[in-house]
Amino acid sequence: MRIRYFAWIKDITNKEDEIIDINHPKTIQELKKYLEHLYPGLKKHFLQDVLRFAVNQEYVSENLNLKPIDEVAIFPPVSGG
Amino acid sequence: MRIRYFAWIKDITNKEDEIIDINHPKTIQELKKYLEHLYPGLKKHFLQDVLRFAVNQEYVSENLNLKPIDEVAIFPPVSGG
Amino acid sequence: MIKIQKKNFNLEEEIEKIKNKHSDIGALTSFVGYVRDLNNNKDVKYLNLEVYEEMAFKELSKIENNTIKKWGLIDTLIIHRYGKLIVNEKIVLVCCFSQHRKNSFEACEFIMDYLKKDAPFWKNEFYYKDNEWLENSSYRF
Amino acid sequence: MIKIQKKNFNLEEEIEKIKNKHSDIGALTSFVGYVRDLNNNKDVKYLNLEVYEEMAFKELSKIENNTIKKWGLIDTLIIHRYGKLIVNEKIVLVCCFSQHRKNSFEACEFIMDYLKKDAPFWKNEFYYKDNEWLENSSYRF
Repeated sequence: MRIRYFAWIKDITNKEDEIIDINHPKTIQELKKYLEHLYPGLKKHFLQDVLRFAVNQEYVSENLNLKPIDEVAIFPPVSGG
Repeated sequence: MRIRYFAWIKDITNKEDEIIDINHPKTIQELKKYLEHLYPGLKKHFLQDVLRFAVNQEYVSENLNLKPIDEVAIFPPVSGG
Repeated sequence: MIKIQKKNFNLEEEIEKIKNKHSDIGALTSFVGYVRDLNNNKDVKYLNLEVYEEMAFKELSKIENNTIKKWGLIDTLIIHRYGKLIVNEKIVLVCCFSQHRKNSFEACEFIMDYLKKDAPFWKNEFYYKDNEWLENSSYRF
Repeated sequence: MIKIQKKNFNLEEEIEKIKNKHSDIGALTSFVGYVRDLNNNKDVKYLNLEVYEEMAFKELSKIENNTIKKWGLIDTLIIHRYGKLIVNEKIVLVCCFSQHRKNSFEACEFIMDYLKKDAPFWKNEFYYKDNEWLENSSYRF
């Protein structure tokens, strides 16, 4: 599973993307737990519920089942236009 | 007093403008009476109340007093834009 | 700024001329009106657009000033053409420059509504066999 | 049509490319967003605009299709730039082509609202001393 980070999320993860391929998380909720552990700086933002998640370039709810081939993106509120 | 005609009003008056300088009408109401006489084809349009009047390039009500130096314009509903 | 002219205009050039005066502009809403190929279910060849020029300037200035004041715009541009205009040609451009988008949208629609209602222009639309003077519907007022 | 690009664009050229395909267009409402010199009460030097490009295409296509359907538009054009954008540069262009003006105004504002809310672009605004990631306010939703 490929995870992509955008905007200031990258400043916390220190990377733009990464591959998680063993025991991949089955839901966004599980993914958040996993990433909180890897990047403690993300925790407060998850708690504030400000971040948005996309799976295969579509916004998703947290209950969606994740598959190993999915591309998951995590990013802050957008500011285009 | 200069009277100007626009759009299909010109097809009725057969002119774009004219000067009325003796015993000039004192109000739009009097001007309409005067022009009805000169151009019988205008009468039904005056009766239908579809035409618009401007004095010195401003829309006016019929009660305004007209002065000899005024420019009066008569035209149908506009269709710009 | 108001321009009443026969000749065509270039959107990029006209807009940049105004935009270059102000660095605080964040939003521009603009409207362009074109000559359509079909109107009243008839094939249009061209328009002959008549204007009462002195009055059009006065009316558009009034509309422009009211709009700038009402929506706190930074600048506006209105270009209206007259004369013979063939299908696909631009007729009118209205631009509302502001800091934020909501104002510019509302202001641009407001100018177009009043321009359509009050600005002394008349379209004589020529079809293949005949012609017709148009009237703007005023259902929005 | 959707374009996501680094380079600047010419309004006249981009609009004419679409307009030339359709002779039934009577109305075009367009919106242009610019980099302002002042934001959050700070002097802006430039933006660094980041995009999640594959998703931006999908999101903008969805918004475009919904809008065309909802307002019966003839065509649309969305151009969004990314990368380093200096004060006064264009950021975004949204064009809604239709037969009549009311539809094109509403549709253009609708696209901008959804673009601002959902399209995955992020502005990193650089001032003279520091920088800040912006967030679009969502008060309209």
